Amino acid sequence: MELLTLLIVLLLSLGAGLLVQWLPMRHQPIATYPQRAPFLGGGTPDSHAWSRYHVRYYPMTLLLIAFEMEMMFMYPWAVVFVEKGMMAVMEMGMFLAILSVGIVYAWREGVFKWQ
Amino acid sequence: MNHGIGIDITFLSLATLAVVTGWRVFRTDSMVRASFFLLVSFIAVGVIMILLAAEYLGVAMFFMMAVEMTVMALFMVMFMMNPAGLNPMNMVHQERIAIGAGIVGFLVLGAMALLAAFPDQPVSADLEPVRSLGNEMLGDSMLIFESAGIVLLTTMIGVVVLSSHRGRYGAAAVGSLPPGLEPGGDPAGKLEEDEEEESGGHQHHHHH
Amino acid sequence: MLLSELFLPVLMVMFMLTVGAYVVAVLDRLIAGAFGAPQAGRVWLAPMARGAWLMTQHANATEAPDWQAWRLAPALYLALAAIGLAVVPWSESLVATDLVTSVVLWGSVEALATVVIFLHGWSANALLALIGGYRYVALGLSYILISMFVLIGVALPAESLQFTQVVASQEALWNVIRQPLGLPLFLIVGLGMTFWGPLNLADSKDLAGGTASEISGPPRLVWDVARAAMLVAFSGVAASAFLGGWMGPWLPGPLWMAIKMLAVLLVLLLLGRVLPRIAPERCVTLMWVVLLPLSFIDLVWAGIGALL
Amino acid sequence: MAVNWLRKLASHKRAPVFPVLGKQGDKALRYLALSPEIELVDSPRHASVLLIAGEVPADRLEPLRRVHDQLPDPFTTLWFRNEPWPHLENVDRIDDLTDLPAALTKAHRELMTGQRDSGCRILSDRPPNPWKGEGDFGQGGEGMMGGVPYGRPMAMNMQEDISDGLTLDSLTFRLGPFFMAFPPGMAAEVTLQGDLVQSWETQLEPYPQRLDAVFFNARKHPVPIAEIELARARHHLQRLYHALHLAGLEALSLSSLRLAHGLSTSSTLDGLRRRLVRSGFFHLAAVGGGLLNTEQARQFGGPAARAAGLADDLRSHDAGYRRLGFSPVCQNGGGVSARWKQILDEVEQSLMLARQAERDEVYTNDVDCIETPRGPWDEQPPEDASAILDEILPGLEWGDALATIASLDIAAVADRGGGTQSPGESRAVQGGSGNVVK
Amino acid sequence: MTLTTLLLLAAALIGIGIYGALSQQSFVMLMMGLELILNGVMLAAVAFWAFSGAGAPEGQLLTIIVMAVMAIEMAMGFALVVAVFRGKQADMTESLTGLKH
Repeated sequence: MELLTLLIVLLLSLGAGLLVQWLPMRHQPIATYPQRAPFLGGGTPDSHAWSRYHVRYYPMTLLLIAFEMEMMFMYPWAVVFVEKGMMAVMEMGMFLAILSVGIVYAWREGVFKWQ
Repeated sequence: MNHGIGIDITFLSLATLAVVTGWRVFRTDSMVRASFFLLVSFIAVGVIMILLAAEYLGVAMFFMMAVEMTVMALFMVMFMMNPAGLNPMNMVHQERIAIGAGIVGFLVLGAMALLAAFPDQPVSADLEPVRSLGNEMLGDSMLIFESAGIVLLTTMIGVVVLSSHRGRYGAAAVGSLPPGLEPGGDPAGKLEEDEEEESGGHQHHHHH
Repeated sequence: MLLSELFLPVLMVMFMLTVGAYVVAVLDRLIAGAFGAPQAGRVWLAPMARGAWLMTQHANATEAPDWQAWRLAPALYLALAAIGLAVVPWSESLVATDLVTSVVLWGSVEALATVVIFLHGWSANALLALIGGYRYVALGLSYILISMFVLIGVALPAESLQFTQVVASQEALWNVIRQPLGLPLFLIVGLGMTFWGPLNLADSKDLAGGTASEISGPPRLVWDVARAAMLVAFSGVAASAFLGGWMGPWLPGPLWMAIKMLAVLLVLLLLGRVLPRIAPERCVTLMWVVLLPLSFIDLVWAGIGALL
Repeated sequence: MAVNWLRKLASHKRAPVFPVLGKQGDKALRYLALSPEIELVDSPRHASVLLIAGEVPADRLEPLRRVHDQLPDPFTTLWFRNEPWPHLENVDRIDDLTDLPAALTKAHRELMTGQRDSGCRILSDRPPNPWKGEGDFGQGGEGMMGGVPYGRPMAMNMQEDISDGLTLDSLTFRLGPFFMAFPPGMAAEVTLQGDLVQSWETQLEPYPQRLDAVFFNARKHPVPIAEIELARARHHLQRLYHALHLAGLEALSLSSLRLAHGLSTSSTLDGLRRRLVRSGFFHLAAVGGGLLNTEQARQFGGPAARAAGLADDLRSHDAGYRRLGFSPVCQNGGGVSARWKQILDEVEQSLMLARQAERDEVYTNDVDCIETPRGPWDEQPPEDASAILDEILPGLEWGDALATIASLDIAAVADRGGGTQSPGESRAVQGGSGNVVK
Repeated sequence: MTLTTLLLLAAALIGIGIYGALSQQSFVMLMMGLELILNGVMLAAVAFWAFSGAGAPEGQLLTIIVMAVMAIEMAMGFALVVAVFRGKQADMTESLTGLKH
């Protein structure tokens, strides 16, 4: 039942967002080419902006995917934590320690700096 | 599982959504669209999982795949030739074999799905998926949980070693030249500099 | 049954979306005025006038945008804000969707917000928007972990991932006191999620408006309303996770919830006015090397607290 | 009926103005920043009124046409101390600064209520390169990366990356004279790989700035030190306004601008400085890059050199200053944060000197070499230093590069006499005591 | 929404994934194919957990482990692509002929 409410909320807000954008634009002519040129303070670009963009933080993103898995394991742990008591603390402590070793190593290798 | 008609309709629509977006992933020109089509396909599968009373897995699928598809989009744009599909592109080889293998795979698994008889033990309605998963993880299969942690650590270290150019001792490749052909001779590195240029999969034509 | 089960929650969420966005706009003008920005005209009319002007303005187009994605991104961001609002519990019974794993759903709303903001910057095919989109992804991927550690810390005493249970677990003591590090870290996540103030790497001034530098008219109106709505959704989640949700003496539940959300909104808008924009490299290092260990400490603190 | 109700409501909005700065246009910009009924926006797409402030020289008319056409409909233009283009009808020219905000609001209101119809596009509606119906698929592209799909070539110029061995596409573009993060009038050809600056080549130097009249009088005859020091402090505070506005500290930038307008010997800086340090500007904002080595610092001169540790200041040779016990203050960083610390120290020092000089009526002594806020002026005024940018900016991230430019006072000093006060702007703007506003 | 329809959907996803993995030339698209295959596998695992596994906890754990495999495969894949691209400016599978005799 909740899923149905979520779905309707999603569709309604998405529809409202698209309608608000589409309704006024129905009878507006498309902009002229000089108006559509990208704004660079009056300057002109050499090429399309779409290019093989050199993302400078790419090692950080790879590190994040590996670390993200930790989240997957921690949510169920949080639910049964009080039942399991001290054993859960020990287990998750070990899990966190292992993964924070990875983060310290990555920090020392300068992963979080712009490559 | 309450097998109302509403559930079946949502399931069918989500199934078609998943398959169509999965197919569009390989048919679209723009790389960013491809990765976000795959994200939509994952979200559709996630919602199906929620319908199957595995709430936690479904919602976990959302955030896990959102992060992964963002990273996938970044890397696809970094390495693919024509990232935004302005020129229609089909970087495809051995098309026939691939289609054949795909169909064969589907037929075999489909046949197995139709013909094989699987035990019919539906999950009990009052099961709390998250709690049972938590108990399982901290209880019987704690070993799997900890070894997964170790594997994740090795992945993190492997990723950092492979991808980052500068270690803590500065740029790895700075000043390192392969040894000369004869002792003390000029390094061989210089010779293969231009030869290496054309071996890269596609011709660079520096036009201005 | 169908009416009250389905129609009322949806109506409540939509109402909260619009009223919340308006309240954020008015509050922001008031705080700007208090901080010395020159003010003219009536503050309560300014958001309406701005909306009317944006509706009459023509929508801009760039040379070769990814049309569908460019128009879809603001609407998707609005939809994410709506889902975030649907998860916020207003009282034991009055909650739009009470999923068993609503905390995880809020986590996925944060992750999908990064996807949508990158898509908005990418699909305009203009340089300043592209740089804004990519700079934001560096921040967007860094604050997700902090937010999840903090939310798990909140879920520990509640023994469940449901916001209603989380609020119920704060019967004796609110989490803002029981887990002191939680709320400050979560406010930073809030700033990051709506790229507000110091963490405004997506639409900043040195990129002439970043991802919003190429949009005008109705798309820009939807983008600003969605951003304000996401701020409201975030303050709702922060109020229910840390400030005891609908609990409070004398006043009815939803009124308490509204007061706490206003308090969180005020803090966020003040932070937005006081702090400078952080350089992206410094921001990534700060989040991974300083804030993540702090969220570890907060988690261990919450764990021990839950066991006592 | 509904349409004009919406437009009537829209006309109540604060006029969204995109300022395009010509010569001496930044005075108008600073004046509008403090006027309540105007909203200065940072992109022409967010504006309905294009303000051309100050005279735009001929080599910048083409970019001006481009920006003029980039405003979405309905839009209009307003010319401040500048001759409007002949073919634009019902466009008014304003000369007096004080009624500029009213004119802008009137323009926006008329635009919204339909009394004034929207401006027309000047440039012809042609794509940068014709592409319709050409190429392999009719969208102008050939093969994978060739051709001009949809009018522009694909980015395919892979230059060697300077910091990371991965060579990917770099984007080359010209950042125009009307980019609001630049000093007025500066244009540069920039090549970016990712958001790291690969190469920077300044094409149009910023307009030469006309300093306060007191500096030109000081070249002719001894001038009261109080007045010259106040003018120096005002110049620094106005630059601080621009940098803080760029860094996102809106409240602090406006308070530094108000301090600059109502500057008198009794005003103090420590309130503003405490708030700036407490906001974490020197740790969090983009204050890392932009290091000047000693040779570049000597070539730059003025506060930037003193921030890099060269303690040379022409005021220390002046008898008047020596009587006040003046000694140059300097940092040793050379980076962006060191320069801003230096600027704040110099403003405090100038205010202290002004107080002392006003009390004991001290005048400057020698006339031929004076220290302007831009740099030393002995035989000829400090000239433009945008060549240094081409050396220090490559390798910086986009935010750091713009913060470096905002921290350096690049424009040359115009040596024509600044004495001729253009009419109508001599008195102070807001209640400040009666000293002269440039 | 019976077990067979779910398995048919999973089979379709795996089929498309196989097609994608085999047909695409560039590394990154090849990994997209692998991701889609793992997507189908996860769906099948949850379907079995829900219909014929009586909600056994191991079923959910298997799905999370498959997700972990997907994450690790993707991270290592992109790290390899970065290392290869840094060396040889190549992102086509054909151009890597280093191991061929």
